[in-house]
Amino acid sequence: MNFEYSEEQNLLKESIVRWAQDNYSFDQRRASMNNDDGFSRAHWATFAELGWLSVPFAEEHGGYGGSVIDIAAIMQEFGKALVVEPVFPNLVLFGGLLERSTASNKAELLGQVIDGSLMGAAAISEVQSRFDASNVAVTATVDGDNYSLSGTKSMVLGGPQAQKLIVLARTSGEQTDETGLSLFLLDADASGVKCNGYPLMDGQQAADIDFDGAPAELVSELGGGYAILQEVMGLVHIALSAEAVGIMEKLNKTTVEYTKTRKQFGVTISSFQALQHRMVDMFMAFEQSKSLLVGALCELTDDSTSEQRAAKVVTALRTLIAKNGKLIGDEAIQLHGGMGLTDELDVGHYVKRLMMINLLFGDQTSFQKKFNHAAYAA
Amino acid sequence: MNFEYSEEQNLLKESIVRWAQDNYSFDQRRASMNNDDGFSRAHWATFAELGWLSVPFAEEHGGYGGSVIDIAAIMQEFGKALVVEPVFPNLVLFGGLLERSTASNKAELLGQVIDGSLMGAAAISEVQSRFDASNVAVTATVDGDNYSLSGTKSMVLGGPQAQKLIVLARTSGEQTDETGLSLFLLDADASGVKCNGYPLMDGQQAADIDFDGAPAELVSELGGGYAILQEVMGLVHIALSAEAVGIMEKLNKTTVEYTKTRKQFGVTISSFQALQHRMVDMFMAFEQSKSLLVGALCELTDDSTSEQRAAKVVTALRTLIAKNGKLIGDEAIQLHGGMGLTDELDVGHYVKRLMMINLLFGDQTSFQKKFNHAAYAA
Amino acid sequence: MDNSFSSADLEFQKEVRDFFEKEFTADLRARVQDGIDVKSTSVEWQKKLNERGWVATDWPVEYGGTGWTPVQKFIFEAERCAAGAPDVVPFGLKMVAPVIFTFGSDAQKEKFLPRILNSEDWWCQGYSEPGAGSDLAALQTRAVKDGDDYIVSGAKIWTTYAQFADWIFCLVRTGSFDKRQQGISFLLIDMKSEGITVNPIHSIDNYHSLNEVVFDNVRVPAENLIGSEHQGWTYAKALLAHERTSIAAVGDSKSALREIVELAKTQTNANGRLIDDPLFQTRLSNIEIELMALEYMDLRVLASLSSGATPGPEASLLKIKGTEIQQALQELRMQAIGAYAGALRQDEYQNDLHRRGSTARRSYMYGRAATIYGGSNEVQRNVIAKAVLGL
Amino acid sequence: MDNSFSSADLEFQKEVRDFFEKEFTADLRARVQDGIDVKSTSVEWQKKLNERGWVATDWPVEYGGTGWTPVQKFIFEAERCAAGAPDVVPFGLKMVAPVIFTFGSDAQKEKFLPRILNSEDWWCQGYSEPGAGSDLAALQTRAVKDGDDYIVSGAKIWTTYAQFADWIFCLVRTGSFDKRQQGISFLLIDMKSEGITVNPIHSIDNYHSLNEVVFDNVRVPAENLIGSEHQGWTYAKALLAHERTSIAAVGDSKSALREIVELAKTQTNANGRLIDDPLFQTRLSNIEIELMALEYMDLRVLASLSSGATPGPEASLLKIKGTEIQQALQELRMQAIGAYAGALRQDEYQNDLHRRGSTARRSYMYGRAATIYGGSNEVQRNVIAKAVLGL
Repeated sequence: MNFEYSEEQNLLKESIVRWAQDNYSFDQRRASMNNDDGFSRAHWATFAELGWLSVPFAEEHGGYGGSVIDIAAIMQEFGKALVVEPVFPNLVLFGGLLERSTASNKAELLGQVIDGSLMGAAAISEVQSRFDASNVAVTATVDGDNYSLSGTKSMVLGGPQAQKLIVLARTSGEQTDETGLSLFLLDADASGVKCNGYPLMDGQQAADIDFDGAPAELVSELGGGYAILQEVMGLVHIALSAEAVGIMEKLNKTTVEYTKTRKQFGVTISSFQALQHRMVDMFMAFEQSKSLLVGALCELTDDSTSEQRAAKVVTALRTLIAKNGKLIGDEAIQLHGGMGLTDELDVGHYVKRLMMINLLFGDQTSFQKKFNHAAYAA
Repeated sequence: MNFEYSEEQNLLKESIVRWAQDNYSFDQRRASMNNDDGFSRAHWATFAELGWLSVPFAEEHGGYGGSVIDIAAIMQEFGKALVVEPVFPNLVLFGGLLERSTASNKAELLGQVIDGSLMGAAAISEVQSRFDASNVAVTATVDGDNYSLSGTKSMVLGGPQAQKLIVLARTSGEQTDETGLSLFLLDADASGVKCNGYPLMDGQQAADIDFDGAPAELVSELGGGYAILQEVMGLVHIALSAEAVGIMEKLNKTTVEYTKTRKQFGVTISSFQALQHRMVDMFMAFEQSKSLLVGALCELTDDSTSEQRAAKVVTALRTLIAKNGKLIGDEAIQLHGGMGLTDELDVGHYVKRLMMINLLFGDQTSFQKKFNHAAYAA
Repeated sequence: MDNSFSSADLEFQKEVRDFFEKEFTADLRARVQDGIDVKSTSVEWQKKLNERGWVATDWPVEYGGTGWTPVQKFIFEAERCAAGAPDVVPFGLKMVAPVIFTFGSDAQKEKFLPRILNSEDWWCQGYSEPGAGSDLAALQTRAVKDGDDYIVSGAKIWTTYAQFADWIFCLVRTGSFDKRQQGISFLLIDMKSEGITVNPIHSIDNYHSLNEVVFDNVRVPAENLIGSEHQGWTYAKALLAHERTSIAAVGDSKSALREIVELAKTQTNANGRLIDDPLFQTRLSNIEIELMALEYMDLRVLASLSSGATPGPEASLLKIKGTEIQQALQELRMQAIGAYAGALRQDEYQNDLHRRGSTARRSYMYGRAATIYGGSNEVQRNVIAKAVLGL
Repeated sequence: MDNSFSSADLEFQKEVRDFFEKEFTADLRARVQDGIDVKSTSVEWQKKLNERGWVATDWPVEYGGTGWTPVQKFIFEAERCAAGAPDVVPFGLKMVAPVIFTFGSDAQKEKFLPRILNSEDWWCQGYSEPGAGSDLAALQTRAVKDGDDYIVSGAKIWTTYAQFADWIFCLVRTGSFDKRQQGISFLLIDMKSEGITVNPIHSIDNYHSLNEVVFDNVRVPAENLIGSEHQGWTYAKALLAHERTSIAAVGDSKSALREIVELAKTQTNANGRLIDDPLFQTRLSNIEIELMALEYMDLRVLASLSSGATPGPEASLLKIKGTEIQQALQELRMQAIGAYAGALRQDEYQNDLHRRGSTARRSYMYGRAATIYGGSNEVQRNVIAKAVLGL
């Protein structure tokens, strides 16, 4: 029994911490966001150089061969540093699907993801789908040797910068039929593709993408797209949760420090017992979240864990992260008072990333509903 | 617009307050409970004398002709005084059903309820019915001019002292069919009736009652029992809520006073800000509950209130009472520390009555479910 | 006990309802919802209200106010919310005007009130300072007498819409006394005065409504002092109590709730409509039930004001519960919308959810202020602990 | 990172499981559940454990303990809870014994430990006093030296099972110093001593387990003093930290949760089984998810103890969350049972729900103590604020 990151994982984490210390102060981050793309291509190249972009990928594909624990380790630090560069969309979503795809030039493309020369995005959600990824109206129809995509995908994370897209599209069945979905790969600038980008509240980028008979390569078995997506969703939930845990730790630290310096009524506000107890509750919410993350990492890497148990653990984790993220975010702002409302302080930005995480691929209610099903439906 | 009790209602309330001051200190109450019946027959006679037992009944039946507001007014005070005499089972449940019944000697019986010479009980629930009053397995079969009851009723409030019983029994239909239920009246010592009494945690009395071919008079239209019960349930929910509001007020007062005298760490514990804020939350929970009670009283006595709105208001009230009762009860004990755990102090007894109320004819979850249905199912 | 209106009130209700239906046009509504051109839109709407004689709901008739009873005010407010119309910008009409007509000189009344009534002057509030938030009495901005003028130096913060303002009303320190609440004066300052700098504060809702206002030896005529020197705290406190009675915002929360219900009826997937999801329903009813209670809490206070009582610490209770409910609704609205609640507008909205999401996020983020300003909810709890529970 | 047991641990787990299956008989289980004959039932069960050598899980081998690793203790505890077996009565085995074998004299070890091991002496704890609850250092019971004896006067309160006790371990004041924590001594007192009165305190669960123990000039041989005079606070603190590590009660809460799920499968009405009600499910999962997190919090502390760390303030966290979860489960159990949870037993239980309800209510009511005793949750929050957050 051991609930700490390994020495190797700690080295990986520390490399991010050190880089962020030197290159990613809150002001430096803001400067990085002022680039046209909303992030720094130079940083991205550094991420590749330092090997971070290789973490999730198998050694046979030139990757680091990291497990879900390694992914959690780096995401926790990216969360603490509030990195806006599109790590999650590229490594977990696009990269995760690509590696599990049947793309003809998969090895080459993965190599480019790892060396930082290729950015991609996964187009999954649609405007009507809410948190139900099987609700897909975008269609793929056979067009000679190839397929042709039509319809609109929404909230494509990292969409504006993507050179390649992987698209979940319907090849058969009703609009919510899980077995009629397949994955397709195409260039973002292919004919019939129109990308409408917008920033998100956390400073990251997304896009709605219109497909109008765009030519694309089938990169999963026909009807096998949803199964691959579900596999990747396991990583998605862990990665987002780990990032959230990193953010919670940072917000708690910042809040405690602020109350020790802010004076009202002649004393530091950290001396008010009512506020102390609330900060204790924030601390407990963080410790809870971290503990369940660690538990989930152990159980998901244990072959003997049943599918039902894995579903329970993952949905429990995201339910708890959503609940505790909300508590910590709200309290962090409240205890900072007016200062917490300013764009100038980092607090609000951390809170907005936490909130964004709680809107991605499910919210508290939807995860708890799934937990209830996994836990009590038998 | 006016949200105060009327002068007449205040006189009624004050008569209870004065009586309780003189006759119902916590020690006097304990003494009263040491009677064989678990309460004082002498007090009951006083209640009749002071006219309290006539409040809900129509003037044509010799009653005070009180509205639901009058019932709330007295129940709030009975709650504050933590009266164990079976006011609610007799006036609201048994009396409420009796007055709406077709019993042949209804006028005579109501007169006896009002003059205190008759105690009765309503047998509604069964062991399997949980909070679903339509779930009735006790059957009534025609037996000559009369009916004959068979089966077991459970949690009959005031059962051990009852001389007369009104029983909800099945005359047709499946076990949860609402239209196959009728009301029956019989003597508690009729042949084929066996009463197994037990005390409740709040010091009041209940019984499980076995019927083995017991002869009974049909006192509703055939199949009309459930409709009458639903009408009475409107009073039931208001009466219990009003009682709970009275208890909350008392618990809050007691708790604030206790913290002002209890010293720890060299100061009264009322000086700890964390405890102050929790007592503020208790106070707000009480004010909320009281306000919604007042609102419900206004709306239920307003002819223009739709049935759906009335359902919303009543279920909202009991949901809120359950939630706030739990909060106030738990905090009252917690802030009393070890003393709150003793049988010797009144605090625990108030809490237990609050808890009992939240187990009668529905709990927080069941009421909120009904609210959801009334509010969002359209 | 009854919650019914008199027939005169019912008639008034109809009159108000008709007014909103006619005057609060679709065009105005769209501009309000988009939150652009705040100043010109508000002024246009307030002028309409003033034409009808309904812009100053809290003023006595003699100064051009409505002279309404508490019940009439309640009806007007409820109808306003039901119509989705915005409240008037409070700084002039609801905040400084009551101070001027209660404590000001005749000259001040004549000079300021008509221009406020007709939305000719835009006012802002100079109370909080960098070192004086919840602890307002710690304020440091100094006003030193110099002949017939005061020389004001210091800084005010969180000043909403200072960028639009013609005037600011300030609490300034004019003397040192044992009690910090003494020696504070209430001063009206022309924003065009030399030495005033307005520094924008961008807030987490990605908007600019807050500012820092810096005073560098600003010369203010002593005739702009309200009442007596050193007595400003008393005037401000009267105003604060006033500010809190409308803060329950029951009408606005009811509208917000209705909007969420309507939205949840259109959000549909394989499992059916969101509004039919028992877990979502329960999150909604957790709030709706509290809101029903809050409405009657509010009405009870209103009824007691109608029968002549003065606003007391119950205002704190309405503020705490009112803002908690607002924030809970803001959160649930985002959840009902889903991921689009995190999407900012770029060139245009991608679709209706995107548009709704943008509004929802903005009100969530800016809504965090509600539990902080006007006396934080922590301070309100202290007030109740002391004033009501005697702790 | 991994949460798997070694093969040796897995073997141990099987051994423990077999033991409980065989030795914790249906007859014992019934007596434990009914909560009658507490003393004789506990003693009988503890003697069985002692025969197997497993009664003193926290003791070193040299005194007859198991000498188990933290992981072994965890496994034993988990199996005990899964089997529904009771914990040992803690006062002798888990509370005073560690103080005796850590700080006691050889004579004390010889005299007391074997009798504790074999459940021959029943111990109780004399810490709290009427004026010293959360503020334990305010204790007033005095012990004055008189030759080779101490003369003890004062009163202890909330003394669980004092009515059964042969011995009580007490904190008593032996001197006055600047710091109140100084001048406190740790004394073992024979309950048969002259001058001791045990006054029962009936509690809100309608049971009698608590007592007041009054000392009226009780003569106690000085050889019953643990360690040095005036140093009792140090010994007690070591013990308190110990008490808190097992207070998360994960295993017991898991059993309680399982029981609620099973119960909710049998509670059926027109709308189906209670377990299928989404609102009930959600109340359940609110707790279960926190319990899953607590289990890993507990395991993380356990793992750090295994690698040599000493218990720190994280024990406070386990206590707060552990007791909050226990209480939430106690409440939900009552709700799942319904009105019968309010019914007391008279001559007999009317049916199985009545029986379950009685147990549920008792544990709910007595369970309120969990957030009060052993340092109230408020005090635990103060500890975390100070020791962890540095506030």
